[in-house]
Amino acid sequence: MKGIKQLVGTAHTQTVPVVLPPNSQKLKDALLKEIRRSAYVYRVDCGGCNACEIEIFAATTPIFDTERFGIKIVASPRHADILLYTGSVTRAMRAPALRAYEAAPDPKIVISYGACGCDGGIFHDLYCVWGGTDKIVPVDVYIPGCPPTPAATIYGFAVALGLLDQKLKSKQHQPEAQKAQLKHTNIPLDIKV
Amino acid sequence: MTNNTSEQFHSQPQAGRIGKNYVDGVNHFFPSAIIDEEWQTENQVTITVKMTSLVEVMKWLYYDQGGWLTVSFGNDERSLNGHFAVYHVLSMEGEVKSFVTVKILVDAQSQEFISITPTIPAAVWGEREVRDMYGLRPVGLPDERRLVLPDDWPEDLHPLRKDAMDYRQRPQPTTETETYQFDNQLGNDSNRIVPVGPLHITSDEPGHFRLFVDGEDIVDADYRMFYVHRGMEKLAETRMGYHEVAQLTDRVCGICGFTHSVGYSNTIENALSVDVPFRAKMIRTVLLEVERLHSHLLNIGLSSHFVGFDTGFMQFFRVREKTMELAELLTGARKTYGMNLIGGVRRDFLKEQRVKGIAMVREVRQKFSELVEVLLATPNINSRTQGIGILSKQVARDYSPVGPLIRASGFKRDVRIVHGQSLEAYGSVPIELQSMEDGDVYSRVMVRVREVFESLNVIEYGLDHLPAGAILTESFDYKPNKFALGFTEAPRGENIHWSMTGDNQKLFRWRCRAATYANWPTLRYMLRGNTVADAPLIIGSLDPCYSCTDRVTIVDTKKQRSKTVPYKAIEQYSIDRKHSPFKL
Amino acid sequence: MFKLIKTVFNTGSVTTKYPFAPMSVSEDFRGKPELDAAQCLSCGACTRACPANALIMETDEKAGTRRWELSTARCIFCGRCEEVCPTHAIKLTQNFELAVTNKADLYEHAVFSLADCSQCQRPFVAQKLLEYVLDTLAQSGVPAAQLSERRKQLQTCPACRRANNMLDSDNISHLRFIKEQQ
Amino acid sequence: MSPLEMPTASWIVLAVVQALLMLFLAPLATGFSRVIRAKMHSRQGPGVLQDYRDIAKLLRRQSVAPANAGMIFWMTPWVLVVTMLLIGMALPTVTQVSPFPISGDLITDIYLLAIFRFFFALAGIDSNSMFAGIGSSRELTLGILVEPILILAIVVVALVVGTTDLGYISHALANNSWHRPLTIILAGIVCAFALFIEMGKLPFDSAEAEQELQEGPVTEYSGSALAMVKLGLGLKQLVVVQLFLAIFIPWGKASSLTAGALISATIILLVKLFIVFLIAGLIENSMARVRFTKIHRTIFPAFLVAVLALIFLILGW
Amino acid sequence: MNPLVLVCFCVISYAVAAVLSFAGRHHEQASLRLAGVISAFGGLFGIIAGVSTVVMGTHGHSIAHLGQFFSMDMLSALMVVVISVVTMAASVYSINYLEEYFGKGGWKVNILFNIFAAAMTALVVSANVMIFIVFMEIISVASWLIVISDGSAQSKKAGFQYFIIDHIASVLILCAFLIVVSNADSYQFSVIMANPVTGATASIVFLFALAGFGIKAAGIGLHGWLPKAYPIAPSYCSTLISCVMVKIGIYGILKFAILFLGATQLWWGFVVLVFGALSSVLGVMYALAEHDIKRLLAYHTIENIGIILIGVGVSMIGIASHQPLLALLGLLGGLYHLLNHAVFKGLLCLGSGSIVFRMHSKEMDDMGGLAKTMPKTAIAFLIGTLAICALPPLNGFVSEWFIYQSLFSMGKTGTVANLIFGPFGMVMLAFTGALACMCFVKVYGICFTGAPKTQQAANTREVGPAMVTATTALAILCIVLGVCSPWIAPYFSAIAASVLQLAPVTVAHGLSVYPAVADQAILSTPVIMIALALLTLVPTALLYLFRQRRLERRHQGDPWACGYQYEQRMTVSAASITRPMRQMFGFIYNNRPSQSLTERFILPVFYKGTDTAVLSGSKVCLFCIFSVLFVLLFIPFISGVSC
Repeated sequence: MKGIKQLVGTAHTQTVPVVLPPNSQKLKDALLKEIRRSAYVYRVDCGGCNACEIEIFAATTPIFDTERFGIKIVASPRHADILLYTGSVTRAMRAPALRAYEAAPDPKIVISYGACGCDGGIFHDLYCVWGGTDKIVPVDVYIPGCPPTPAATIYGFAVALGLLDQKLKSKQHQPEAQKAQLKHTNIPLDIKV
Repeated sequence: MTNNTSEQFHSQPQAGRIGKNYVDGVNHFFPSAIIDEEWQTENQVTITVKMTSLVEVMKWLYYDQGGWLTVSFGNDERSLNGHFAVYHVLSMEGEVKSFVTVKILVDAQSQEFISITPTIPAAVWGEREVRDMYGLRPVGLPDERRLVLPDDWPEDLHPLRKDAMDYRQRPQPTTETETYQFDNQLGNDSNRIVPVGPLHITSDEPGHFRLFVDGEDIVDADYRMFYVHRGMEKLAETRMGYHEVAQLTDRVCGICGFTHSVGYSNTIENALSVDVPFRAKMIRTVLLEVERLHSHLLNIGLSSHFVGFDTGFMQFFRVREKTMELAELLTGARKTYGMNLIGGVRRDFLKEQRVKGIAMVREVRQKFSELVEVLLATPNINSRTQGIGILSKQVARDYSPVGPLIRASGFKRDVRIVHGQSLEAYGSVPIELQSMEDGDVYSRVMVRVREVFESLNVIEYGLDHLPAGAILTESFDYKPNKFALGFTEAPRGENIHWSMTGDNQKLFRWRCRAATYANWPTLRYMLRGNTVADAPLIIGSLDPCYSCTDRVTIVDTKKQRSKTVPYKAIEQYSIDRKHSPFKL
Repeated sequence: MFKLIKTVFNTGSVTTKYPFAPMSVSEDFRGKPELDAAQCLSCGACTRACPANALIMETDEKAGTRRWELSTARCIFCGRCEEVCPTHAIKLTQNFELAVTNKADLYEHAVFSLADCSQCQRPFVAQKLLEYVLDTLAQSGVPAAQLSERRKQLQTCPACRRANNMLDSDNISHLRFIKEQQ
Repeated sequence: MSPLEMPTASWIVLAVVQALLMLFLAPLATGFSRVIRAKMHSRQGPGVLQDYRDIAKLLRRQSVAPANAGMIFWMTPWVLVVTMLLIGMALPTVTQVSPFPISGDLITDIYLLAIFRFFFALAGIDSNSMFAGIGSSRELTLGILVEPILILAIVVVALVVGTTDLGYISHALANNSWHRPLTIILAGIVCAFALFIEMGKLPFDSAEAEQELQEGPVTEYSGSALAMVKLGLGLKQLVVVQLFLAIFIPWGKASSLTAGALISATIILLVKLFIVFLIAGLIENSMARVRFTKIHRTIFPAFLVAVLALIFLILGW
Repeated sequence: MNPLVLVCFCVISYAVAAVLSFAGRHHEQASLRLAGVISAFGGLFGIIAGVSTVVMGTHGHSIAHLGQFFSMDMLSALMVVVISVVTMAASVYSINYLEEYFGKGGWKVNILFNIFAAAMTALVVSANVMIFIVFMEIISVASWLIVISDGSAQSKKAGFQYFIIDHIASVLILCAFLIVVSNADSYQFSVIMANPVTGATASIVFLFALAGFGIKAAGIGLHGWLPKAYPIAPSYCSTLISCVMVKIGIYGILKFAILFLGATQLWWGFVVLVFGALSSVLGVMYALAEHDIKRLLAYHTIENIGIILIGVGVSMIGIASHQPLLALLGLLGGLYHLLNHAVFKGLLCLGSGSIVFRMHSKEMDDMGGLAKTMPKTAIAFLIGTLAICALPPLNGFVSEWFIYQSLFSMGKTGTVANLIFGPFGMVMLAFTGALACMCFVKVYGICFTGAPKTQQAANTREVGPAMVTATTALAILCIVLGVCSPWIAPYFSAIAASVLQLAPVTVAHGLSVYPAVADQAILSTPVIMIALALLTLVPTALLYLFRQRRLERRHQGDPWACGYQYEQRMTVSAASITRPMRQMFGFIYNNRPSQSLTERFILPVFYKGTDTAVLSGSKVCLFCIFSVLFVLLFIPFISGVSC
């Protein structure tokens, strides 16, 4: 079966994402320069709770208006430059999601949207879910949030198109640097419950 | 059996036992049918009935006593009483308003139970789901197709059985492509197929509609849902504690999340008879109405988008942003409020939030009324919405749909008013039921418009008269194997939850039926006879929430009315052959 | 039609200036959870309360470390961790601009060294947690002498303590009461 | 009027320049209607040059199509742009007389529009997708409903003037022969209505109805082919509007090939286009789409009005 | 060299081909192919004869004549060209096509084909009423035998119905001739033309002729036989039937209305115009509802006959109202369309014949994707569809443009009747054009493009070389007739002038053609062709400018079906394309007579509801033939004219 790796015989399996051809990264960077002011987005809903879809609709409404950056939601993956994957890929939606991926012209940018898209969200380890977009297709940009606010969506697109650089960096905390401070030390003991 | 079974059966009301007359009625008309009777709350009773008399009892309660079948589900109680169990929950809306749950025990070896679908078609989805999830075979169920589980799920694995599998196990997919066979009851195979597929731009969620068309006219429609089935019920039983499930239920559906979480909290609170402080109830009521606000605005906007009136879509969404800001002000997040815990809410409305909230509500009311006038004055809106996708009264009575869909067809069904007393603070809030008669897309949109004004009044009243007192009570302890119903009125109709507490600080069984679950089967009848261009509009007017209904199927009515339909089908077929309008 | 044009005309353009001007969110908006490493005791209450397993605690016996990890990807921003944290180490900020290009940036780690049991020399609790408990005891008025004895008891792992109880060893606390009664 | 004969070299150069100018103006026209749509939604909306950026980007994208898409599918973008360029060459937009009269005849233009519709619909069927098929059948049905009205309206005006060459008609209407004002006004209204449908503006854009049919025949196009089809559709809108302007609002056009006259005529033309696209944008955004099966109910009265114009012509008003 | 001699060569070679195919019936491979080649040469002779008379054509009525039975004037020269072009193409086509009929009586069909062609050629050049009627009778018998050649009960019934209708037409024509002959007191056409019938009898004669030849030409209402007979006959013979035999009907109407009766009454012109307009619109409407490709093409013949009749009608109005310019323009448009229709309808018939040759089924919904398996036939068929939809720069457009201009100049004359009927004609023509556009998008879309709908369609392959050369030759002819219109149109104005006995009017100048009045309109198909070719550089340049970093085309996989698995039934079918149209114009389709006149009255008499005739069809037909011959002998006595 294409794209499925068997872990424990046929009892337990795991999906293998689509492999990109080697020079695709160079093509994607070139594409980014071209679609900076005119990006066509196609929304692929892989089985989320549709809060993310409504927030994407909200992002195109007058208050947040993504069209002013040239971002337009199109009706068919044939016209799409950016594929916006939402939802933690349910088993039934894996085949349509892969069909959408093939239907879009190369090179294409894949954005995974919302907690479910990034890493499966609250349903990440369920039996009927493959758990996140990057389990089936190679992802370029992650927009976390459950659901991400329209402002976060616009920020996500700006990062995807390279207009803004990302603020969040992975952090390695140093917990042992200081002792943990006790709380409310100035309250006399006897009235403390 | 005596023939006058249809008029209301009266017996002496007992204090604290609303609905006792139904139990007595069953005893009277069907002696020795009831094995065991158990009361969960003042108006919720569960009667365990013999398998043989199930169909008559249900028929009596459903058709004769004005009951509406809300949900049917299974439960693996082999560890409790050595049997599987199938529950049918009826919301009795005759003179006495209460909930009656009819339970039957299914033998663990034979794993078969009598299906009530031939008499009450609305039960078919519940029973098909019981077959999928528990492997119990409903005898007499017309539709053998798989419902909940995806096409590539192995045949013999039934996830919700306690001993079946670990909730994280992902079996090997059995097929590459979809194998769901669609049946085209009215047309023949000369009809072309229009795939309004899982990824259609107008449907904001995945669901595959197969319209059998001739040219532009829809001959018949069939649909395959369950693209969004994630298996939440198994998750609630395994990994999550009581409070985490409250967060999970917030994410059942992206639009009516809070209604589900209130519904779930009510089930545990009813089961353990926790008395939630009145302030928490009022906060929950206010937030329920805020959610209805933004959901109705969303649907009215989408309806004008489907009709091609994009300006209307954008203007309504502009006003809707104000309601999202209101939600963010009150709860800290635009959509997933995450306020509910068992026993109350975890965040309070401060004075400054309440003042700003009331100002926002007034602004939304003014802008919304302005836009509604514009929408109704738009040319050819009426021609696009009136007389389209009509839901007849007979079909409505058979499949017991809920929410604006049934209120637009003239039935007075709204949990906030019918069962208002036992639902949050609706008893003490000024609200009345909106309904219209002719059941087409236009009247559904109008019902939603009027309900928006109702919600605005309730929110303003709620924020003004917020009672003092605590917002959370934790003075109760969890007793195992207690179960109860929780019900709320979501924007699309009544959400029914049922849960049974387990013995390891986790739920034993949690069942959630969302509003659109009941509305889906009627879609087939609303689509027939319309054109392809109207399909998205009709599907949109049903205001579908696919993920609510990640367990949705089609209702196969052919078998239900076996004696009439074939005649109709033959008559239709004969029309086709001789001088069919399609033939030319 | 003219009514529409009139309403559109006097609403004008309502689009926000967001990416070019900061976006104002309500003050208790639930954004990204931020860990104040100093206060964190690696007690694991937040990992237990998180519905989406975004917070994970792994103890590595051999290396004697306990690793705390926050995955902003999986986080559903519900704020349960903030409510259950005993030392308010983790709080939800108002930061919603979280888009990243590679997935590693979504993860935060903190590594705590474990204290060894005084008897069996095997690590059983985080060092910081032990000191915090002792500070609390000290702050709640336990006399210094008893404190040193309690420290010894606290520094033995539960397994050794259970073993001690069974063998009627000297540090069983109930002996203390008997002494007082005489 | 002097007999028509082969145009001289300078006129042909003007014709070609005029056609190329129209091709480069097409994205501006569609961009402008997108801005009007945005303003009607009371949002900031994209810049006017957004369509240029879109088409430039699409031209560099790979074109993907189903396996069974054949020669017609590949050839249609070319045919769409070329036929509209040819009409563009012949339209008397900036000059009194048509710069390229040999393809400027009224009937030739209507049948060039018919080529556009023939290949656009055929490409929809060739792509084998159901939505494209339904879009094609709608495009053809609209063609059948609109063409008789269009030809009757323009023939009435031609009969008033006495020739079917667009250049001479606009020259005559610009200078003198308004001796049948009522006929011409009525024909103008009907022609505006017919061309509004031909432009595919919202109430009647059933063929590319995004909500219902996923962009109709354009569904399966992508990348550079999609750019060409979008250019073709934009150019068609521009050409159809100028066909209307040339006949019914012909004033302010250069009578000779001098640079000054041409520049002033071009400015006047741009102002006229601005007004027409503004009005079309307002109408388009304040109406819902007409139900396709009921479309002939709205179009049939227009035909009756055209017949009325003919009667006025016969009565000589 | 007298053109009539060439025509004799042509007729003789047909006869030789017929005899050869009869003689060589035992070893059919060689004989039938040789017969095909010989009849092709016959066609060539015919073309040379016709073209030379037209080019050399001096003034005056009959240029050359052979004895007193045959004479050749410009109109008959054109008809000879039309017949010979289609016969030549059909006979080249038959070289490969007859392979299917080897051993199944192919030689019988070929004999009938050659007799049919010879009879038509002879009829057109005949100058004597008796000869005319004899050849007309031979034509109807030969075509009847062709229709029933495959021997099935259904073809026998259709053939029988065709024969009955044809003979009703012959009787009507006989009456018309009877009156005219008795008035002119001679059988010679020249004498008849000298003293035309006047007054009320002229109208009666005109009506008889119009009805008789209308049936032969399959105008609307009288078209019952064409959609039944045409699909059954073998393709290359049915091409002759639908493209050329109907032209004999037109020839008859022209001869009577203009030559014999001088088109004196004004209302005749309007009758022909309205009859033409109705048959063009209704013809294409009924074609839209068809799923069978052959029946569809049959209905399209009716549509094009209608367009020709519109031209003829305009010219008759011109003659009657003494406007020579209008008359010339109308006739020029009509005759030009007559030739064009023969060419592109011949191409479409032979093209559909190739499809049926490979697919063995006429149902359009079984076809699909044939452009990939039969590329050369597909390209030729596409050029045919573009021509029939009258899209510029091809020949269909030029002749329709002339008819538009004639209608326009009719409107310009200013009289109230003209002002009503001129625009009415143009609206009906535009309506027909748009409907034809939809119909042929349906035909080409369903048959050639998209994916094969059945396994049968998947494993079709290109047809034989002869069939391909025939269709491609006709396609090239379509292009040539369209693009070189400035050099061909003057000849047609010369033909029109000679028919109407008026001074020819110049319609072409340099590279462009114009409708006699210089400032009315101008059209130059060669320049349009060149412009279209050159303008393709603009998009190519645009693509070249933006070519860097563009990956090349990726054409594979299924069409996008909203994410669901694509199935074969997710495409558009023939019925579903035209369904919105048929709904909107329901009132035309609902009250359409399901059975033509003959089916309702005559057939029950012989068939009594069963398929096998009560008295066998052939006996009845023999009876009819003898009755007609008997009447022939009687005419001299009835009309009292010496032979």
